Amino acid sequence: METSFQPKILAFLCNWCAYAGADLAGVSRLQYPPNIRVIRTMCSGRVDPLFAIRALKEGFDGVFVGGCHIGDCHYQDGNVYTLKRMDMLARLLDISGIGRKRIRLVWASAAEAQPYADSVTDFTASITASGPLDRSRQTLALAGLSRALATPRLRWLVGIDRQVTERSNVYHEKTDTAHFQRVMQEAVETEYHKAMIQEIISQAPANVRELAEKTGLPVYTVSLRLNDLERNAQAELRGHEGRTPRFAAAA
Amino acid sequence: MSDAFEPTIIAFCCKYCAYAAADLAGSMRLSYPANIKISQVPCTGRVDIVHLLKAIEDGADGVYVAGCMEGDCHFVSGNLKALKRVTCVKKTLAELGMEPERVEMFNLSSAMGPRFAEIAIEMTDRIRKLGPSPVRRQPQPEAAAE
Amino acid sequence: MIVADRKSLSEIQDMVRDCRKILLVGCKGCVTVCNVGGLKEVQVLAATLRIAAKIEGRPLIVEETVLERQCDPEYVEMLKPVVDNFDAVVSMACGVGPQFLSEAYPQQRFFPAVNTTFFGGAVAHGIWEERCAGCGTCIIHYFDGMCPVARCSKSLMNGPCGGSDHGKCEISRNINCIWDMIVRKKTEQGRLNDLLDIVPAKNWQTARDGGPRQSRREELIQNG
Amino acid sequence: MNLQKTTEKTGSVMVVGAGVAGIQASLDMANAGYFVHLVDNSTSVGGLMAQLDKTFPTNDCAMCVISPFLVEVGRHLNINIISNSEVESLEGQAGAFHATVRNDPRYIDIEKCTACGQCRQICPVTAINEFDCGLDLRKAIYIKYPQAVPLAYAIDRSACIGCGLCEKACLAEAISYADTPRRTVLNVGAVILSMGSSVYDPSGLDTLAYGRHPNIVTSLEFERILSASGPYKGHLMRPYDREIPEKIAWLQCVGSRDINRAGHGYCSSVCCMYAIKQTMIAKEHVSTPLDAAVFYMDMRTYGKDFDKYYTRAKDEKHVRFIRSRIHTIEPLKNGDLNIRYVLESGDVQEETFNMVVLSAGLSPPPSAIALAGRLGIDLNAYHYAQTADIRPVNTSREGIYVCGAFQGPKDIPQSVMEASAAAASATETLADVRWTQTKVRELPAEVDFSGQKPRIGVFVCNCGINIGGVADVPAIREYARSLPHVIHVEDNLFTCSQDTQEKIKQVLVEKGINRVVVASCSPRTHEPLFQETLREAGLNKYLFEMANIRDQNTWVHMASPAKATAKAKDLVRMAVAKAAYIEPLPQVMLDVTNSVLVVGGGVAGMEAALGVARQGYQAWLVERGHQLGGMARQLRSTWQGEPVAPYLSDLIDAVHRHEHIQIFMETQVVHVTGTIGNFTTTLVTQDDEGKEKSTVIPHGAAILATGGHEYAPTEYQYGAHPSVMTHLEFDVAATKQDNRLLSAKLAVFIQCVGSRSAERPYCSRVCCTHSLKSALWLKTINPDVQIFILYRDIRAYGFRESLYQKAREAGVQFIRFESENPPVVSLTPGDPSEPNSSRLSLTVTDHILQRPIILNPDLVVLASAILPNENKKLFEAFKVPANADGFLVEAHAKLRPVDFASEGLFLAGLAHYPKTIDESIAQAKAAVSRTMNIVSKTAIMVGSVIAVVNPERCAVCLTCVRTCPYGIPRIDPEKGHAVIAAVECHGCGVCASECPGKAIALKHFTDEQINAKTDALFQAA
Amino acid sequence: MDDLKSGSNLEKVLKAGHFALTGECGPPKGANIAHLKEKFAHLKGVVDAVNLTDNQTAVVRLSSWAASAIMVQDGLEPNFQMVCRDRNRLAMQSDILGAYALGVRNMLCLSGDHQKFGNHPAAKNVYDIDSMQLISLVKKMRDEGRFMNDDVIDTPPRLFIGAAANPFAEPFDFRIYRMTKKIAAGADFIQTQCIYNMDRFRVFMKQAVDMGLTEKCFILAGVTPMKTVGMASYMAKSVPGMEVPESLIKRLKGAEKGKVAEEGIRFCLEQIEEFKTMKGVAGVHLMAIEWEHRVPEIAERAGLLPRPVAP
Repeated sequence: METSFQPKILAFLCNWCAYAGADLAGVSRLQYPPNIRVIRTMCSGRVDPLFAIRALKEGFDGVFVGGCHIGDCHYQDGNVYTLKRMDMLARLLDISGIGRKRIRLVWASAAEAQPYADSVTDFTASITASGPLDRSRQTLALAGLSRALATPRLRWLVGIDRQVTERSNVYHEKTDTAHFQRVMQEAVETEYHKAMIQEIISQAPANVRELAEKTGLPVYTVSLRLNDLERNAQAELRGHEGRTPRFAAAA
Repeated sequence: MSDAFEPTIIAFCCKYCAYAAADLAGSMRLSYPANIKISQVPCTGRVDIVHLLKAIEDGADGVYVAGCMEGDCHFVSGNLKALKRVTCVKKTLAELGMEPERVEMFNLSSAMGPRFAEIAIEMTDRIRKLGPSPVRRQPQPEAAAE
Repeated sequence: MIVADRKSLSEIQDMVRDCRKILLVGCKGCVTVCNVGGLKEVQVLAATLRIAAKIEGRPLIVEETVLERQCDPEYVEMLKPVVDNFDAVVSMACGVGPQFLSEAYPQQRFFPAVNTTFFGGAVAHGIWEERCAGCGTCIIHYFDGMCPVARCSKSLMNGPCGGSDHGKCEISRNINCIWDMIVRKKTEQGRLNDLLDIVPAKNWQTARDGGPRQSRREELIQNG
Repeated sequence: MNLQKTTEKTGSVMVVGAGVAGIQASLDMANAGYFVHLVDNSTSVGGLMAQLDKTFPTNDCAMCVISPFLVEVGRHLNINIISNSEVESLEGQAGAFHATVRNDPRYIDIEKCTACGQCRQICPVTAINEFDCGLDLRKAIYIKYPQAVPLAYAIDRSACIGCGLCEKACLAEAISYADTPRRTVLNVGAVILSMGSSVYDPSGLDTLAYGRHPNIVTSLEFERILSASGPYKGHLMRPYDREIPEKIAWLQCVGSRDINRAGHGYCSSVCCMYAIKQTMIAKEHVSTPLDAAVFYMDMRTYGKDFDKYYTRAKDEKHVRFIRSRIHTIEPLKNGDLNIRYVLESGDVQEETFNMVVLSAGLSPPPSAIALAGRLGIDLNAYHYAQTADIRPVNTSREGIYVCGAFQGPKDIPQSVMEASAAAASATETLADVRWTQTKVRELPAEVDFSGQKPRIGVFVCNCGINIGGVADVPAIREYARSLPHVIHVEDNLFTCSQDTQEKIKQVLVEKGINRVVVASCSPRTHEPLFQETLREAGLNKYLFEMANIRDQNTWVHMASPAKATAKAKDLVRMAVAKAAYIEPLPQVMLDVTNSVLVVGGGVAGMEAALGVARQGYQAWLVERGHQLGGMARQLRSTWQGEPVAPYLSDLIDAVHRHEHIQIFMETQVVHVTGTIGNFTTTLVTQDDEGKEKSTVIPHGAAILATGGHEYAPTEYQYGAHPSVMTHLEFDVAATKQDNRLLSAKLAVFIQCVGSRSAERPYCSRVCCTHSLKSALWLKTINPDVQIFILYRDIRAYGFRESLYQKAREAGVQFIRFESENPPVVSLTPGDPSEPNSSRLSLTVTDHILQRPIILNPDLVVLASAILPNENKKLFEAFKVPANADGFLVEAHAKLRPVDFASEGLFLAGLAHYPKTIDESIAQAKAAVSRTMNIVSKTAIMVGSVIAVVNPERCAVCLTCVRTCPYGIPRIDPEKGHAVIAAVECHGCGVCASECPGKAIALKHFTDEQINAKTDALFQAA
Repeated sequence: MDDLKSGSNLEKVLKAGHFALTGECGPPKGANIAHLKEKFAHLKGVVDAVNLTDNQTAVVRLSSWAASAIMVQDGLEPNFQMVCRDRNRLAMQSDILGAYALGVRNMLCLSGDHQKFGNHPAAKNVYDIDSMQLISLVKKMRDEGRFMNDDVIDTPPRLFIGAAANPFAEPFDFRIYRMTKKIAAGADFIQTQCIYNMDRFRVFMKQAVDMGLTEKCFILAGVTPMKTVGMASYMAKSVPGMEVPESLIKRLKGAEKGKVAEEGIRFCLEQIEEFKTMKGVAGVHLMAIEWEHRVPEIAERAGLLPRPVAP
């Protein structure tokens, strides 16, 4: 057992439900693998997706978030926001190739010790199966993810999702969820691509083909994303090599 | 940085081309040194030898006149007259033992925002190398001319 | 009109080297027209002198003024209130100016800022050419409106001399041989024989050679 | 002509479509006494032209040319811009329409929004940027382009998710989500439709792979790529991988002259010219060499200076012109594109290009077609407005007029001409209600501050964060308090916003401020706005000086805020120093003579005279010949087949009958003096006994329509054989049913006779159409005649292409020859006794067989050039320029096509450039509309930044007379000093600096003012 | 024509119908008369009279009348020259009397080069009267025995009056008229500018003959042998009123090294040969300044020696 891969998993448990559930599991002497390290937050809503990416960067192989069931949240709807955030995070992880399996969101009330233990056991198994996160290969992806998740655009969109789709937007109507999802998906994709490009050109100027190779994106996509960066003065043309222009982060 | 010499340069810009190019450099958010201060005239043909000498007399480290491209002057030939006057002032500066390069004439169209910035940078470097105007170098023992 | 050229800056500076306060006096007559002594040129010279003084760290006050003309006592009179407040006065008028000023204000020192050259006219804007030498006996009608006294380097009366070179004077390509022009015009007008009889020697008494001249209009002179 | 006396006419007009045509029509009418409602369904005015980078044939930057017009239409008191709105219905009849207009919500208050751009930066939602044709994205909250008018953002409701972020960011509190669609009813006397056109979407042509490969772009997309405000900031790169292209291909006639796939049989008139322009501008945009190739059928560069432009591209810029139509574009992996084409020699060529530009033609926008349907006006087969040649701007419904690209595909000068023509026609019936709907700004009397010490008010602007975010505005404000003569300082968030303007007015009055300094953005854009505020507070508008501390300070020194603050203080100190010296300048009012002189009695001259008369003003028509009609007397029919003779006789009759027209036959203009609004012209009439009678005419404006004549060929045996004739001779013969035409077995038309040659390097524009029309007519009356047309390029532009199609269907054969190898016509002498029995023989090299063929035509028609009539003395009398070919030179090819550079003088007809009769009629009406800007007023205001002579200092040395580029100063013999006529002076100030006696001062830029500014700068330094 | 005007050797030779030959000599830039006398020695017996230039090209030299007086003592006949640049009418008349008193019998009246060419450009020039008026002055003194102001002269100077003529200077057509004026003014003989453009000179002479000038005045054709190609191009370009045809320069260039001077002389001899037979040419004025030692050889080879001795 010892020689095989031992995953390191970070868990965020909300104080009122998941953390209490975990304690109950302890009191009830339920057994589950020791790979999990827990951080208590007052509400699962406190968990910023950037914490997860930072964890993966720092050496964890998986991130586990536990919160109250929808409707039980001590702070009314904190967990609803967590749901939206984890969904965005999952989409980003898929796009980046790391895969959403590196994270797990579980609702566990203060009484549900056994379901908590089972989900930890299951998650640990799944991470073990997935093997360690090869950080050397994923540095660009991870850097892209943390840049993308730091953009005001994504953080604002994920936050306003429920307001406009469930309650009412500024026009006192509900924004059609399909429309919102399209905006969300487009935002997630483009911000991630732009993040990766920014990551590369902030180190050294690069041309479109080099960016395409490093990011794995199609050439034309890189060209379009570069245009967005230029429009917002985050990238600028910096000289040519023969007929190939080079782009760098704006001064 | 405090002791590095920061020249003060006045630029007489014509309303239709150079001034418009300066505005364009602004809307393109280009950057050039703050040493350049622009004085607008309807046409560089309005800039008189006396105006240029007055600036030098007041202690300007550098003076330049920026007008339309030759042949495109809004008032037909004002920029050609300006060039003749700048040349005359250069001769006078030489007679005074001052560097004629402190005064210059440039031509650009209203669409040349980047060129305007280039000129500002070029003139600031040139004057910085020449150092402060000899007019200002000596302290004035008595009251300056009324 | 009387044409003049501005003296070089160094020459003017040497004149007023030792002065701390000088007055520049322009003239609105001929020197304004030939752009050497008008109010604008006064301002240019004033600024230049001040710059020079500042460069040398010398205190120098330069005041600027302009008279209607400097060849009439009444206008010259207008400087009376201020003329003595200066170490020197530089007149930018033609040669007549500084002399009239000196005669009016013997105790003040007057310096010419321009070199008076000739009587002439503007053949183009900015180019003036000599037309008259003031010989006192005008004879241009003999030569179809062209004066050999002023415009032939040797004032020949029976030109052209042997050195006339393709319509230009022997001494310079920029000077037209006036005799070449006279001959061509006479030929075109079919009056070549006007040139055949010898023009007798000129009486130079009315010219400067006859000594400094005076023109008197008796009907204007106020006696007493 | 006026309709039921009972219904009261309204003195206002609705213009639908605010492109360059709509704007020109609106300005013309608003300046001639009519209130204009300018409706446009987009968020700002400008239309297609605003998207262009450069314009042919002068390569001027489109935005530099159009932005002054946009600002003028945006600020005009009598033009009400109704943006983001659609006309739903129109009831009533000519003179009294009621239009119902639906105003779609913009969600932003135009008055409050200062377009500072904060909302755009944080809006999380992106959408396709239509302005950049989808090459990049914009946000849900957007402005089409930085110089848009009205200068305000708009929310694209279809993209917006309603998240409310923009409201939080907007410092001007301009967002109003509660906006809802509103309907308003406009009572107008006439309607002008100028909805323009949109660019054909080539995605339907699947073989061209448009839309499937990013490096295949339409011409408008390429225009955006070239534009400095475009997606790549003007750097020429191809969309796919941003590589700088080495080889670009332009494919002409995409969506034009294509009846089987695009369903557009017509030629879009402009694509050849803008393609050539794009090749030249593209070459300028790259430092590395660029090989440009244009694939075309006919190079249709028919307009003024167009052919020279084409030759320059070919010979100087080495652009390749290949006569072949591309069927397929084959995208390659690396983003390049493969093209196969057939050369004239027949062999197939294959070439790879880095980029392909599809010169997409024009087509009427769907919304325009729908609107036309709702208004019930007839459209032609291609959904453009149907118009007659002799009434080019009238639609089928009385009181509704059309101009610009919705009348037919055309270039900018032609659209602007038609716009003015529509303005003239629309207001013809409303002459008696002129100035009834227009507003006049009530201005308080100007307070006289003479004798008062300067009391300066300094207003520093934050401009949101544009200034405040970089420089320390409060410190600048406090510094200003310390400056001499300053009695009031304040700083504002947006000095130019409406409410701040009101606040400033009160402060000016309360504190008795008599000089105002505003430290904010550029005077070029905002000086008129602030000057108007001063005027409304009773201050003369010239008691004002601006310090440009944004565009020329904070925006360019963002990285060094401390220096930006210090420089702002310097600039304010300079402005205040000058402010102490500025004086109020009187606006010079000049009364106007309300009549127009028209020179030239051809169609253009008569239409102009009639137009002026119908507007209610006196027209003097001067014709040096002994009869009216000019060249049109010989013309048989217009290109659409409308007979010219009846139209001409009606026109001559109308001109004779109208009591407001006085005709002077056999009369010449000998002398012209005066300036805009007050000309005096001396006419000399030769009466029959040869005696000369001179009359002196006072008039406010003049239209030169001196016309042109046909070139008498020297080549092709013209004059040596009766059956060799020119176009006009053919027309005359046709009217007389001449036997030479009826019995002809083989007729040959030869194009470009005398045109596009070294002596006359221009295309005479009408001859191709004329030949096609004549050939088709000849076929009708002599069916079995065989017809050849020998051409260099068939330039049947616009809908005239249908004639070319019909001619081919009628069996006319076309042979193309190169200019170096023209056809040869020779005479083989027949039987000497028989008069003119000699036979014609013609040899020409067939462009397909590449071998000479010999024809024996019994009829040869020469498409000979059009030359301007000789009028050297007249043009000198009016001091108007003519170009090297002798045609009159207009003030600006694009935006002032009927004006001369000197104000008050206008031109029309063939004297400007060869044109068809409908274009001449349009240009004549346009000239009328332009004269109305002057003649319809009792007095006009004249500039006040002018040079003024101080008599005491004047040495009468003639320097000013010699140096003024416009020859304005002159010596007044009585007064004995130089005099500069206030109305004529252009205000450049050259004379002020050249004057040796310092006698001339340029108002508002005097020596004291300029030196004060300079001294202030170096005072503290 | 029988009574002699001045009785000078030159006058006699010409009046006797012989083909005259005059030379030219530039006085020294100093008072070294020995060197001057050497020059005279070369010319003795070789020429009928010797021109002595008066501050030629406005370069200060020993005065012409002094050199002439020395020449008279040496037994040679001088041809005293006076320019209008340096003297006013008083100085001119007194120098004429002086020269005559010292035995000078021939005189050449010239306008004189502008002082700008010489070594005193700052000098004030005189030009009180021009060459034409000088000729009339000398004629009046000789024939009327009166000064310019009509005062009577005690023993009036009897001089054989000469003048210069430049047939090659612009305006070309007027040149013949100018010579006519000089003859009318009283010129007894004319020495032309050195001739290289033979065609133009032939035309000029034909005009002179047709106008009967050659009856009233003796015309001597001026020749100057070219020493080097440099001299030829210098004369062509920078000597005003001098016209050197391209053909001559090409001919000089054609000569082998060292033989250029010989070619110059040969051209000069050809000219003289033609002048001998050219109608109206009364003799040759050989200007070989600084080449005086070659004059005898040229005169010899031109067949002009020995010089006729007038009775």
